[in-house]
Amino acid sequence: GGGTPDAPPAPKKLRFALIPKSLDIPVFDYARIGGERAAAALGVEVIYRGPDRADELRQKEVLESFITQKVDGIAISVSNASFLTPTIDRAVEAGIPVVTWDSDAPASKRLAFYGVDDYKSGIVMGEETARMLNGKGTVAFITSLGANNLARRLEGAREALAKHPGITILETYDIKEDSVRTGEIIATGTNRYPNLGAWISVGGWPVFSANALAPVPPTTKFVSFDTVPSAITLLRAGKVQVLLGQKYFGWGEEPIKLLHGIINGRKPANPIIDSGVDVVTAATVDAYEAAWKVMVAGGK
Amino acid sequence: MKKVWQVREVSTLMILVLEVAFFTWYLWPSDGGHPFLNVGNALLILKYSSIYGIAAIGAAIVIITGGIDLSSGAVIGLTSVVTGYFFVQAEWSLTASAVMGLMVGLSAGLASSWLIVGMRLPPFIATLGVMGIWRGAGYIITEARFYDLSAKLPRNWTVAGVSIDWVPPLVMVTLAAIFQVLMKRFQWGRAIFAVGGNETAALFSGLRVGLVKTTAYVTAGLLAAISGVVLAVVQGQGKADLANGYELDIIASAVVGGTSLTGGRGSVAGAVLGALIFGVLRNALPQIPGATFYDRVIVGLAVIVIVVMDQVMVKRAS
Amino acid sequence: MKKVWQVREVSTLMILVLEVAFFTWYLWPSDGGHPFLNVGNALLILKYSSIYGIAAIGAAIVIITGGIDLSSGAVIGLTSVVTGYFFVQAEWSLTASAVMGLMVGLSAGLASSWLIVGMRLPPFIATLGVMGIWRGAGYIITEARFYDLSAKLPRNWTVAGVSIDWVPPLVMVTLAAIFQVLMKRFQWGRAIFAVGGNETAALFSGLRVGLVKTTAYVTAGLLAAISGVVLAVVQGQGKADLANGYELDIIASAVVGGTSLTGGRGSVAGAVLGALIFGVLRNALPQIPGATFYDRVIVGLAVIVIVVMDQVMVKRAS
Amino acid sequence: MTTAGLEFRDVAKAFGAVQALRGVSFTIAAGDAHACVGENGAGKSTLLKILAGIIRPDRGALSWAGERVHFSSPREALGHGIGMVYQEMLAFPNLSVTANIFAGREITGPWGRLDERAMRARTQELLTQLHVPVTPDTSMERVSTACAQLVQVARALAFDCRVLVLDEPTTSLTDAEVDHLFGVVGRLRQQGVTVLFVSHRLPEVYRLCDRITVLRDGQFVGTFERATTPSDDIVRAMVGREPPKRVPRVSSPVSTFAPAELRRTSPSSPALQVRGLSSRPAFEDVSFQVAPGEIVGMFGLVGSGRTEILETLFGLAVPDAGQVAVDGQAIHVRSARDAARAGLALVPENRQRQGLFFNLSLRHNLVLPLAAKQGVGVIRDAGEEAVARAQVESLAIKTPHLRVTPDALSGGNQQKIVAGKWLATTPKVLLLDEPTKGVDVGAKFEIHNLIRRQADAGMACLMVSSDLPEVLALADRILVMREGRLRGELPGAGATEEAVMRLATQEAGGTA
Ligand SMILES: Nc1ncnc2c1ncn2[C@@H]1O[C@H](COP(=O)(O)OP(=O)(O)OP(=O)(O)O)[C@@H](O)[C@H]1O
Ligand SMILES: Nc1ncnc2c1ncn2[C@@H]1O[C@H](COP(=O)(O)OP(=O)(O)OP(=O)(O)O)[C@@H](O)[C@H]1O
Ligand SMILES: [Mg+2]
Ligand SMILES: [Mg+2]
Repeated sequence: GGGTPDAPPAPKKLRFALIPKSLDIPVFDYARIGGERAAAALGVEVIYRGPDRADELRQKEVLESFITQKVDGIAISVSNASFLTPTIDRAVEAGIPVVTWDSDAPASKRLAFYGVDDYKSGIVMGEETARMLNGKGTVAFITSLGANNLARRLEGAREALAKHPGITILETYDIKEDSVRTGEIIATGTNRYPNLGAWISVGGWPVFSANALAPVPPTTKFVSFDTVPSAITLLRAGKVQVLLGQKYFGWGEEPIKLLHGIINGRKPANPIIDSGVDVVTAATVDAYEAAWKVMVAGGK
Repeated sequence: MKKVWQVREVSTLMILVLEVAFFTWYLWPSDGGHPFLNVGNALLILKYSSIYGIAAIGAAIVIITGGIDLSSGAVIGLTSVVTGYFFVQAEWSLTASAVMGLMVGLSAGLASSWLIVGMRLPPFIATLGVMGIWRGAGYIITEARFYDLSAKLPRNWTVAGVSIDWVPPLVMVTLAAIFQVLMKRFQWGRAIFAVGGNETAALFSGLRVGLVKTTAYVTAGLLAAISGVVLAVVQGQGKADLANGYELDIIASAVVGGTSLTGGRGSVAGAVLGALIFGVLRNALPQIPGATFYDRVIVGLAVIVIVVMDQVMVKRAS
Repeated sequence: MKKVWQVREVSTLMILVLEVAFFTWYLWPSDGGHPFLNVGNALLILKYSSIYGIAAIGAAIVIITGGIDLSSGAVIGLTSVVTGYFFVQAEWSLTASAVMGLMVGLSAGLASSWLIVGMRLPPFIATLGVMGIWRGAGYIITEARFYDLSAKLPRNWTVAGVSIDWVPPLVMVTLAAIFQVLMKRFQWGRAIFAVGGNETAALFSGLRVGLVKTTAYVTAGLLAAISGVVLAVVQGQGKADLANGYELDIIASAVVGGTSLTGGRGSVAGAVLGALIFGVLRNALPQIPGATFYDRVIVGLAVIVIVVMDQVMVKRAS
Repeated sequence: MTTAGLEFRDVAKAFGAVQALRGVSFTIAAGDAHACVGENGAGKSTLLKILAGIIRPDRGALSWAGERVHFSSPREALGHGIGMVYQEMLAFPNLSVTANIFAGREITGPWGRLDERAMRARTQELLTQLHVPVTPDTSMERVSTACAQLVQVARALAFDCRVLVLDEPTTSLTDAEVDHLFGVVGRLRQQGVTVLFVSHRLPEVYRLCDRITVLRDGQFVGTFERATTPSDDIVRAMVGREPPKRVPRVSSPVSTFAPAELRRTSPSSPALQVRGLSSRPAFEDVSFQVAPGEIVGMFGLVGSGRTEILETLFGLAVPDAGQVAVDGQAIHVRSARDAARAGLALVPENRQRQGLFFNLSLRHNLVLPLAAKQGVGVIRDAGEEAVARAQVESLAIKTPHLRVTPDALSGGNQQKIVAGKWLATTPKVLLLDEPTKGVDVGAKFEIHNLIRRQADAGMACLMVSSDLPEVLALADRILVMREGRLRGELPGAGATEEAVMRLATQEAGGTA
């Protein structure tokens, strides 16, 4: 609690804000854990806050609230770059260092970005799909309209697929940020297109449970974002062929370290720190899982 | 005796039939099997509609008393979390976990009715508060992660020889039948209608108005929790943000099914039919190629058209 | 004459004051400036609350007539899109674009009232339908992209010497004052209260009930659209999913501010105070370390506690 | 004298299968005071609502001052100077008395700015004229039923109407209040206002009106001159047969006011015993008792606290002090349910608000208190149908069948439903608050007989009524209230109107 007006004056801890796009996306919680670990190691405080569901206006409100509180640094996963750029600039001008993670605001004065470009991950998804389909077949997308990072991934995937004239994009389904609807859409879509070549889901909704993917026949490939444990199980079961993972723990860990360095006069040499994306397939799944276990245990 | 077409539920049923007929015609295939009109798809519609439909029974009961329940979505979400917690984390049996899940609904109903009956809060505010607290509890328990029930549930699961997919619709139909009878043929149901029709007169007539309301909110809470258990099993997941915002869809199902928000009028069978009307829309619209950007508009228009048609039919009948 | 503390709005104001006092105490800094109690933060609260507050004025008016408006969030979103479209795409002046944005609210109000007054739909259903259509229109126009107004708007923009950030609160306070007077001192406001108090009696008294309701929904639509313009201009963006789900927060602001969902009672000043009560919560809660997943629970509890306190105060006063 | 006034020509209206009006034609001379009478359900209110632009007739025409008029909304009728007081007493509970009186026609400045001061002053003036004991700023929900009725009258008087239509405006009023009302109406008549008056109290009709039109079953029977027609002829025209003999004093030989005799017929304790009951400020220190088989009338002016006493006895309000015993056993009821289980029943004063469920059928309305009292689980159609049908028959409720909702009934028939649903519970103690409000002469007689029969079977009955002749005709004993206190007790047999009124108004200087 903060209600200790008469506590003895301690040496002031640095306070960093870690802002996800929303609190209800499971993978962001790994970022919180990563951030808290880094903070403990560095002896700083981290406040993890964001809108409770994806809402860029509420995210901006949280960001502005941290600026008026004068925290010592902000690490944010930007839900809408152009929307938040002026505010990020204002923070930096007010002397609060800002780094972005997961989703960047490239035109802003943020001091660094840690993550991988959504557009690039989209291209990876498209290319992997095309490879599996041998350049011909049909594809359906799953997305949620409104979120910019998802739109960027979708763009990348479409671009990659466009290079293969044998591939037709049949549908782009909008699940409206409702994971129950994902299962319904996949079942309906399978019913409609029994010979579908591949599904590409630019978010992780279908791989959080085995049930959503149950209706998909073995002839249809499935490419999805996110490498949480349930997704790995699905991959091993052959329901999913390709998973794209990001550095979930790193999302929290690296920006906090960056901020701590910046405060202590160490600017990163290159503001864009490419975390790289993990492409998990049947071939790489064992190695990935081993690495994941280490990360969960708190190792590197 | 009333003629068949004068029964309120029949007009809702006719709308559902018209809707199905429309999509059957519109989605008629140029080749091969019909993508909309087949058993598999019907089962799909029934399965997903039951998540809304079961809770809509409770919503209708509460609305008939003259109240409203905004907490149903949160109860569904938290029930999935609690069921998931006990099933996955504490490794209880599915039945025992589901019973713990039902406690979520029971507690929500008791809390809402205590606030409404005891503290005299308006139902909108009381259930809005309960919605926040129950939804928040899900986040606290899961820390925004989730329980994966699907890994522990049997694959190709059958219950008494039928696929598990048939269970939610059967539960919905059974509950609808039970509550339709309770509401129409039992003193409890009549008391619900009386309280919603004229609360002062109900008090003057010697009805226990507070108790009647309490039973209504507790019933609604339990029914939403049953939806939550169904969801946890269908979705194979216990996650705090599941069914976010469903309270509006659930209330809309009840209203489309003929329940009046001013209280005193409505039907639980109608509410289930209303949920099916929305379920058919959710199923059929994605089958129309290129409709992604249009489906919100179409659902909006459909709601209006359906209720207008309903009004016309009811007026004709009387 | 009524004593000051018997005025309904005063009790809501006292709750707001208590809330601010609480957070001032709770967040008291061990060193340096107060993170909560400072001009910059107050401005922040005001700026964000005004998006809800302006629309809540309209919500209160509609609720006082005995109706409800679920379309306000969708109107805010579509207004930002339309304003953005004309300002960015069609390169109109900001004023002209804003006027086009207001047309969104006007059309929503006219559509809702036509459905409610002309077609006799329940307000819940009519505005739910309008909500779907108007929200969907935003997606169709933008194809799920957005208009970036901020790039074309001046940086560090001042209007008559004050920062643009002061404009939304000023607009909110001005509108609240105007509508408070209209509702309390003018025939139009009296008619709104009369229709909500007893619609049959209003009809028998020769009031043009349909017209009164139409003005209420149109006013609510226009006020939501003003929220949308403020959002588009101050935040610099036009996007279809903005203000998604805000209709419940807006209605809750009105209800916390003393407006009764059964109609006939309420206050637009109270609705604005209600929006500020929620705004303070949204601002202060993130400042409490380690409470991340407790936010919703706290907001839920706060709603209940606030309304209970309000009830107690009002009872004391009378 | 008979300049062209208001003319109804062949007006007909059907509600579904019910033919409410079957081609009614008659004329009211301008400046006349005209009464319209008939049994419950004869079509009076329907006719008046057509005049007020609320109901559209199926056929027929209206003309006013020789000119054919057609009102498609209340607004248009008001615009033509037709002011109406509705039987249903429609008020705005959320607004002040002033706002109620001026709703829809406020006194305004530019842009519709309300001139509160002028409206308040005019309201005060009207309230004084009618002797209504409320202030202009009182919230309407705090105004008692009878005062609310007078506020409705004030609403109609607040404007310069050319036709004043009054649909049973006096049902909760005592003669004292009626006097004030008629005084005001008389002044309006002198200014040339045409008055159309509906009431089941024939003496009032004779006092106010020059001509009387009788409707029966939606048909025009005739228009009679007051001066030349004895009231028996009117009653005969209304019922279409020989009238019941001048409503006789119904009293059983066993129960008269004589304590010794009572003790003999019921050696046990009184059925209802009230001692020192107080609920300030409505009433204070009220003590009385009612023996089994006895009918006690409670009379008092509007606002004297009678309704509050009944509601307190029935568990709807908590008393400050006092004891209540039923059959010699002290009871502490905290709800209507407790009271019903202790053997009490209350026929409430306001049928619309406290008595009827407009979303339920007549059958459900009629059996609800009985079922609640008995703790019925499953609804048994046949049994309930029988109970409901018995009430409909014994009270002569005019309805096509038992599946209609109460809004399809005329005001008087609605009142009978409320009485019937409590009579069906066969209570030990029956509390009645204005039980025959708006009920026609014949049916009133039936209800009196019914009450008397139940009393003879051992029920104790406490009846509040503002209709003094009714109290005198039915009560074995009369309790008189004034300003929240019991001021006296008179034997029913020998009491005169003058004696009762003297107790009810003494010291108060004749005004409330
Ligand atoms: N809305 C309605 N729907 C159906 N029937 C109606 C409706 N209103 C009135 N009626 C019927 O029309 C007939 C005339 O009713 P009306 O109210 O005019 O009677 P009334 O003469 O005013 O009786 P009362 O003295 O009891 O007020 C009655 O039989 C009544 O049942
Ligand atoms: N809800 C209320 N709040 C405040 N005062 C009330 C309320 N109800 C009644 N009163 C007042 O209490 C007094 C007694 O009212 P009550 O209704 O019991 O009188 P009554 O003798 O039955 O007269 P009436 O003929 O008006 O019913 C009146 O002065 C009335 O104005
Ligand atoms: Mg009548
Ligand atoms: Mg009374």
